[in-house]
Amino acid sequence: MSALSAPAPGRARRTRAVVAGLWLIALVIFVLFPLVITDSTATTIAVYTVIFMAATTAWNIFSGYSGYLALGHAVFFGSGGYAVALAARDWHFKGGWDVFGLLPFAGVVAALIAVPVGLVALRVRRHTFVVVTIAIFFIFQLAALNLGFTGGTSGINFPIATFPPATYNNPFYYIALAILVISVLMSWSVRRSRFGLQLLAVRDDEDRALGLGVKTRRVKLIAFVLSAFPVGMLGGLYFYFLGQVYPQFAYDPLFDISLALMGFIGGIGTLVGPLLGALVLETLQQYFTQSVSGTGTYLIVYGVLFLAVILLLPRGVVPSLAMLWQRRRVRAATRAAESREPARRGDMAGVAR
Amino acid sequence: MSATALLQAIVDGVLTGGVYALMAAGLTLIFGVMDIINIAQGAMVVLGAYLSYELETKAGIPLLPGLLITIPAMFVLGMAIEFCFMRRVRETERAAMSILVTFAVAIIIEGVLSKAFGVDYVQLHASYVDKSIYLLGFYLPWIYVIAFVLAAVLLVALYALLYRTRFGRAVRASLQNRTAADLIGVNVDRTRMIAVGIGVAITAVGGFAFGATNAFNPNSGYDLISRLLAIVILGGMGSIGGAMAAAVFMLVINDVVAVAWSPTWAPLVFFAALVLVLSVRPQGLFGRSGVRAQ
Amino acid sequence: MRHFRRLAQVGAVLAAITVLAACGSSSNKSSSTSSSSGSNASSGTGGSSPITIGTSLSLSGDFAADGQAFERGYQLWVHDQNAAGGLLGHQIKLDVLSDASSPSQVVTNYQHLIGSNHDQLVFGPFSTLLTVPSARVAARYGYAFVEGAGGGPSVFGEGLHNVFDVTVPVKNGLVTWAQWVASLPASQRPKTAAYATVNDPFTQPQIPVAQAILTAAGVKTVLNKVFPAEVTDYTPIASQVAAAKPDAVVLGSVDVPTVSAFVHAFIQQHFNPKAFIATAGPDQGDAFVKAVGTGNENGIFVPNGWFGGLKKADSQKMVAEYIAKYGGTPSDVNADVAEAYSVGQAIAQAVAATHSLDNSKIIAYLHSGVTLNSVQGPVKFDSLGENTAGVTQTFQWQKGNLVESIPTTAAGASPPLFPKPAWVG
Amino acid sequence: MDISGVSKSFGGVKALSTCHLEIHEGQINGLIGPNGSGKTTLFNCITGYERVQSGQISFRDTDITNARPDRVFALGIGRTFQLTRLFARLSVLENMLVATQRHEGWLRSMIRRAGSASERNRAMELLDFVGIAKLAHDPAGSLSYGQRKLLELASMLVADPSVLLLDEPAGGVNPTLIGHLADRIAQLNRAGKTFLVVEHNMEFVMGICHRVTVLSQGSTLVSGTPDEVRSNPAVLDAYLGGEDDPSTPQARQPVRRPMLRKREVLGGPEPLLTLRGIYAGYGGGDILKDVSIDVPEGAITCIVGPNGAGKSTMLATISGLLRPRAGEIRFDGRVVSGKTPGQILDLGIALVPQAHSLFGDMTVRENVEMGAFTIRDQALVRKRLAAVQELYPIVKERADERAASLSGGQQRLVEFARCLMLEPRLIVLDEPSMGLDPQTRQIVFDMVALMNRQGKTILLVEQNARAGLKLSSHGVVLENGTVRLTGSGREVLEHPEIGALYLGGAAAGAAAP
Repeated sequence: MSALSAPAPGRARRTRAVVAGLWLIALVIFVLFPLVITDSTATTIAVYTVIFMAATTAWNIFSGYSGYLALGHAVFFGSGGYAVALAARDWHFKGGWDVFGLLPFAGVVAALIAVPVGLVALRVRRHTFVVVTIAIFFIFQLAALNLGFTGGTSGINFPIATFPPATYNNPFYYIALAILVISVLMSWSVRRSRFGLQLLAVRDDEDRALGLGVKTRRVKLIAFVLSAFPVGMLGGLYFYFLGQVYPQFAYDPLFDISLALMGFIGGIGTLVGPLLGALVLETLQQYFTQSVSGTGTYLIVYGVLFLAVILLLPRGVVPSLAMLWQRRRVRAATRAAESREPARRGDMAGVAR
Repeated sequence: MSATALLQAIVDGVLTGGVYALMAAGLTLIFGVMDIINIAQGAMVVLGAYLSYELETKAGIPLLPGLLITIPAMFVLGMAIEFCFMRRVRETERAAMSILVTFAVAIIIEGVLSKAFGVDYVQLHASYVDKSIYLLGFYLPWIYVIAFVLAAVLLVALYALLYRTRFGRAVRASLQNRTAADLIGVNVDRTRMIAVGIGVAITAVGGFAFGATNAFNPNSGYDLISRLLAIVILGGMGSIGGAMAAAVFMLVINDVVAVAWSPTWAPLVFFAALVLVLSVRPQGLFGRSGVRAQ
Repeated sequence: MRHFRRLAQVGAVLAAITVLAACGSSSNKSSSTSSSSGSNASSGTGGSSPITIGTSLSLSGDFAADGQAFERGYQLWVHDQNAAGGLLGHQIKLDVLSDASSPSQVVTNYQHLIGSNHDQLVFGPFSTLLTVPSARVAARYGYAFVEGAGGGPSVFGEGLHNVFDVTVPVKNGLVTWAQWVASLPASQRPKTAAYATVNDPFTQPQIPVAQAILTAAGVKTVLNKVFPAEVTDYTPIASQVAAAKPDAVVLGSVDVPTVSAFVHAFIQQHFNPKAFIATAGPDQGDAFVKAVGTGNENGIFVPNGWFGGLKKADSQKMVAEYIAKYGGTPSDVNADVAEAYSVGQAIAQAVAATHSLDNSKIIAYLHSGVTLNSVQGPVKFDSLGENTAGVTQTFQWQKGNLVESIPTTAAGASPPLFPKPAWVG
Repeated sequence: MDISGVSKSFGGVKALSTCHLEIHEGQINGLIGPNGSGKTTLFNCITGYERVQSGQISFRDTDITNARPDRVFALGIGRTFQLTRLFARLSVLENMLVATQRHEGWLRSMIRRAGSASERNRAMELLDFVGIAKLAHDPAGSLSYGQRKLLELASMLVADPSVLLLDEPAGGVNPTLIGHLADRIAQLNRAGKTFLVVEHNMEFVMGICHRVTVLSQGSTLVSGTPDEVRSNPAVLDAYLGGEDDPSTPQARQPVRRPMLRKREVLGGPEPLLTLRGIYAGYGGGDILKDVSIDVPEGAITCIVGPNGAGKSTMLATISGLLRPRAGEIRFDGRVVSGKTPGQILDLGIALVPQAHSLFGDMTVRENVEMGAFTIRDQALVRKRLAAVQELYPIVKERADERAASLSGGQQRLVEFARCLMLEPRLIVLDEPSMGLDPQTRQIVFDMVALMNRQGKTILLVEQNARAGLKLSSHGVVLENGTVRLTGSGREVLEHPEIGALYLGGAAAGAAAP
């Protein structure tokens, strides 16, 4: 929740201080993690987790705040990966820190791709929008398979990074963490900015927002491009970490679904929700897959948990908690309201509407 | 590339298009009555195919008679899924929610299938699989004709059901104006449940047709659903006629491109066509322009 | 309504719990597979502390079938090796992790095996796509990375010093067959050939190599199509091939249905090529015969490093054990099993030769140009780690049996059926 | 602002026909008219939510015909919605800040925090101005109906538009709040704001407006000062419904007789339907409060009352679409409250709702046959269909046309035909004449009378009070969700308070002496 809805100035300041403190503590924990826990499995999983936390946060900047469910962000993830891979190959990077220098480039590529994609997809709403994003996603996957320069099915290999094995993951981890911090800051500043407010207005009632002078098309497109940028960088990082990028994995439908799932479990439209969702889900999934051998078993578990979450707390963990707290205040508010206007009447809509 | 090849591609496109039209009809029907996009439709087709496969290989029941068992089975499954999940999807963010819920159903189905059958590709076989008829300078496989005829028959039956029967009226009524439907004594909830059941039941036939012409494994569903979604959206959500037209249109494009240019580019053109059409006509080819009105 | 919803939710939760429990048990199962070999170890002779060999296999996901076959191959080898006294007198324990065919997971897994579990040795995963990222992890730690199913060019393009593929490099799959065709007297030699391959890192590299040889021999290319792996309705492509009426058909396939789809399409189109070779599928024994319909398999070629009926002592021993353990007939034994088994054999010989588990020594030894023995035949690594000694035989279905036919010089090779007999329809 | 010759029609129904309207700068302009006279449609056309088919709208001699809503707003024209629309998940203060216009690049707008200190202060001032500052940090969704109206008004003021279009600002707002609202508007007007107010509450309109325009059948009827308008007979007719000899209550000498308790008045036949102490409403609280009425068998009972009195809610409760929170409904001696619409239908109560309730994509015949949905005996259905076609030739003539292609009046008749298919004992009609031109309206009323003569008991709600009451043997007046008067149709019609109810206190005063 933004500082906007802080109850009273005094309490507001205190709450803000506490919140800031918590963020700081979290950050410190994340910074120290690989130094304290050096086990390579843990750090590897940590890399993935941080990457997904950042990606979900970025996805949330568009889908969470605008209410448009985008299932095509793998387009930006994969394109970022290819951008870095191609650049590193053609400009003969030797592998190591230098490749990280290409990440902003990957982000820009993703953002540039987002512009035309957004222009097309954002013409439609709701179901149609979702399906259009999926269609565009497939277009990119198939293009990557067929175009010559993408290396076809076996894709492109990255130059081999020359980091010492013991601490090999750390550079990737800290770069990912940096991108995470950037995305969170973006998400946070968007949430509290006028722009973000307009975005939320679009989510709640796009037509009325238009009637209040919000340039809805522009706002949506900008948010779309914004959320593409970090995802592109993360793609570059992720596939560099793996050492190769190939179509089916670069443009992976599961990536799209994962972002949505992590977002929804944590609670879309909030700042913390996506972070929480990704943190829990990605970690579980990694450990889980290692141990569960039975084909399909993990699909079933995934699906059932998924269903359970959607049916039990449809708004996600964070908002569900927030709502409980809010209800109390709302009840108070309405009681107050009633006392203020005794003969209050309900909505006159009637069956006519 | 010769004219015959082109002609054959077109005929193939029309025939396979018929099969896709059937599967898409189920999807669009469910959307029409529930305002839910059933991502699981693809997985259900594959499930239907596996049921036929199981009956054929284990129980030795030939494909076509097998349908008499698979169709009711899928019907029940559909109603169950509607009752357990679809009707609980809450109104706000229904689009997003419905997609997530049905996707969950889809991966559960996929998981169950891969536990039961493994992930090897299989294909349905029957005596008539190798037979073909010679016309217009090329051989036309019987299986295509059979699948197409079957699909056509079912589509006609579906049409008749919706436009000629009491139940069909109930469906269309509750689809167009829920309050009014309530007021004339239509049990909207039950109607919806049955409608979804039907939408899923026809995937049994879709599964037969798909499985006889394609090799499939538990995760064939995704490629399928993406094509079906494209078709349904292109045809205009909730419009069965639109879905049929779009299916044939898309599959013909697909096969012609495959022959004239390259099979690897065909699917890309398939989706590009969708995006192109939508950027000009957001409500799809035959959709009422209700898409923007929320 | 209300309490119905409650009910459904409770149901969902219960389901979740039960399934979790189920997966819990299955996870135990997976660990038990490895511990079972462990128990073999303890039952075996000598061996104070067992040697742990780690590997990540695709026990679920796209490669699940091959992944499981590979696990069997590894387990068979572990069993035999332990029976024969293990490595340097230590019993072997296999440490298997599942990677769900996902590159990100395979990286985690090898980090886990090497970094966390400190397994002394590692075996490769299945498929080129997973070998590339995992080989890098191994390289980082200086581990020898012997694998049996990562023969794609992208693996050897890496310039990694530690990767060894005991199987013949993918791209050479069709060479022996192509050379045989080229060697035919001009009168019989096919005039035209059509190439169709699925869009896959295993098949695609093979086509150009074969095409080059045939073109050099004056065989005209009438059709050369790549089709996407997603497309599962092959009829349009197959009819195109048929329409081109080539003498020879080269099909880049990865599985039985692809081949059977083409066979059926050819029958439908009343087209019968003089020679028909498919990169994979016909090697799947009865499954293949069933799919194409008994009789139709007759005359179809398939290149392969190995097959169940191979007349080779250790190979036949392995097949016998396989059948004893998992049932079936020799032709049911997937080549993956032999590939996995060979990996074990190569390592065993290296360890024996170097008298140590020191990976650097093992790597040096494997690069030393020695020729090792494996169920698939001789293994000799070049600087890139490709197996140069191995030659792919080409097998052909003759009267219901898959027999060695090319190179015709090979021991026990039965002359190829040419031209291909007609379909039985 | 000048609106000239604007026309707009949906399907068969003509919402606006060459409508003219000037909004005078610096004044409070009232826009009144019966339901379905196109007031809201006009708003939508002005603010760019609906495209006009012909005519022109200009604002300070810039043409804004069919401009996008955001442009219209940017020009300084703000509007509120009849059913308030807010950003429910944003806090009240955030709702205010959405409208703050600042011409700045998107980058700046992204970095700068929503609402600078000054904007916040301004927002808080405005919230204070409308009296909901205390709720600034509550989610807008939790506000009461009246508070929403106020917030909607305030959120517009943030952008400081020069013209404000208010759609029923007082609709469903309690009297104290209405007074508050009126003061605010007057105050703003003194500060130079121009207003266009659509409102049914005459007291309110007549109280604050400088000029009042009456809309009827989608075109301007009269325009002038409140007094001119009030004293204009045509206006009262527009409300109470046209008559062959137009005359106003003021003209007629009101029949002064003490209001009798209804049971004595409505001796006659046994009541077919009885409501006892009904409380009902939608979420927000009770709309109906302790409503008790009798509907005598074989009679026509008409319920009248101003907008928001709870008429439609009452019908919804009777037909089972809405469960009463308390009280009991008996039909023919059997308790029906709490039954489903289907069950109630089977008992013989058929409701023809206010909103167009035909299935647009079905043919007329199908629609009518749907009426007999619960009958499985096809022979019987055919028999009934024939009978209905007898009564409604249109059902035969246009049998195979899509229902949506019919005009509003025709659709009404088809709806009647449909509800007759079950041969119900009680037919409940919600505003049957709504949005119909006088001739069609007459036809519709004749039909109602005819159905009644054929033995159907009829309960109707009617905006067009005069026509409705004239038609009916019994009248019920509903106000603020309670029964205000009951009596025979004529008694109610001629009761002086009727005028008051519709045209506000002033009119009542005029009628009083």
